[in-house]
Amino acid sequence: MEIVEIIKVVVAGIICWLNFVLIDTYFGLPEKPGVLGAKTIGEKIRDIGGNIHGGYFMGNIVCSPDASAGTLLASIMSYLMGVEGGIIAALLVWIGNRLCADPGYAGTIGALTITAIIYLLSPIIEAKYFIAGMVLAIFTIQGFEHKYASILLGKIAKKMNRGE
Amino acid sequence: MDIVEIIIGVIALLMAIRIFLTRSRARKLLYLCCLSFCISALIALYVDSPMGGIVAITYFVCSTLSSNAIAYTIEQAKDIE
Amino acid sequence: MEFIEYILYIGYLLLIIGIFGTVIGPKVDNPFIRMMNVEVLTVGVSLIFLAYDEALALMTFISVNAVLSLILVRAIILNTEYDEE
Amino acid sequence: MEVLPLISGICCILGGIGVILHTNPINKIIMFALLEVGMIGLIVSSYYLDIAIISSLCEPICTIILLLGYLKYITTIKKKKKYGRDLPVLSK
Amino acid sequence: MGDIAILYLTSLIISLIVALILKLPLIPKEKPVRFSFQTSIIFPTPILALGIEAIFRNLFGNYIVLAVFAGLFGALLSKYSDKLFGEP
Repeated sequence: MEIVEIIKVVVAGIICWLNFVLIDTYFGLPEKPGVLGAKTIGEKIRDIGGNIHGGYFMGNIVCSPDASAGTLLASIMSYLMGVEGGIIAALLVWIGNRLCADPGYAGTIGALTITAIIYLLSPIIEAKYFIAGMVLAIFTIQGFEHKYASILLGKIAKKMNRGE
Repeated sequence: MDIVEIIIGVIALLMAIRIFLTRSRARKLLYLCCLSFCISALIALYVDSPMGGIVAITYFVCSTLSSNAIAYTIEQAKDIE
Repeated sequence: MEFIEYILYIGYLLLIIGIFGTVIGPKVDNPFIRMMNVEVLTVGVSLIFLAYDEALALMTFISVNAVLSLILVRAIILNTEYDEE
Repeated sequence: MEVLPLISGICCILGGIGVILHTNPINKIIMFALLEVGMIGLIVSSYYLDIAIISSLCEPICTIILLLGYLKYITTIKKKKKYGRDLPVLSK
Repeated sequence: MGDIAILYLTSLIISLIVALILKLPLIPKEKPVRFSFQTSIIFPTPILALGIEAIFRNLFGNYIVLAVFAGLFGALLSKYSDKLFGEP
């Protein structure tokens, strides 16, 4: 019985990882540091042997709520309130983005797409598993091993024509 | 106890120990961001009400604002020294 | 262990750590570092307020704490500038 | 015991020890953020939701005040050293 | 179900009409669109109107007057967001 739940968490994690990495890369996070703090983290990642564009990606996630935050908060609100919660989460993520001096395209579009995906997949995978899946997805980028994660993000950014 | 809460709890415990042991200043911020994701998810799973969702969103946005200020100050302090 | 006793013991532990850290901590002759050690004590006191169900006192204490740190930082900087002359 | 009070208690104790043991002020401020995370978790786990909102709004204000104070303090220290070096030139 | 959809459609159409009266541009003028801070009709205005309508409907109830006000507030917030959050 518990094997089925673990498989659901892993599948939800893969869906969330694809969602926020593709949207963040399309809206140009690896291209340049948006605020001054992201430049420091990118150069620090380069010093330990990683790729600098992957470092800019990680720094921009830390310094402003982007599509990763949109994915987590929209899945939380859609677990608590249904489809309307996703729209409220998109509004509040936009306000948070403007407070951190960011245009806010990535956060709101990420929140809306994950709401649509949860509504379409709701008979198979419930919204509770998407929360654990999102935490698992952010763990593989920010918490596990910084050097190889930045090299992987740099390859994805080069393939999608963002950066270099 | 639920299997979902146990997975998030193990990740949060690992992050709290790695913040304490890492020596670099910039890499502590990356672990702190991951810990903030975990706590925000645990709050929403614990309270189970729309008010809990509002608390989770407010906590996450304010935590991001705080770490933005810390990263800005690391850059400024490097110039002065 | 009950849930209330758990919060109360964590508060007492933070108070003990904070008192010894403020008096005989490492590099405590720098006034900025000594002021930052006091912040541990305020969290311990607010956890004890939480354990005794004093909701209004907890809210007031957290709000006043931000203003208090502003006054202490201003005092340290003025003291350093007066030492120049 | 539930998961949230356990994690919050561990964060409180680790943050409290870390604030005392580190000596660089920016490291101390990062550890102070960890301590605040534990306090907010313990407040939420006893269902005081309004105080949790007030507390999480007051946390970045306190952090920004400490950071601005640190920048002003380190600038004052540097200026005093330069002034001390210039003083014999003026007396000559 | 159909009742709720009418409320959301009302707030969406009202917000678009008010944004046209306030002379917001259709798409931002600066050329890389993903880096520009200028608000326009397409991007933030419908999302703000729908979000405010969702908050009003959960707090107060299903009234058609509140939907009109939600559209009005959404367009005004989109127009004056530079003065509210500060110019970057």
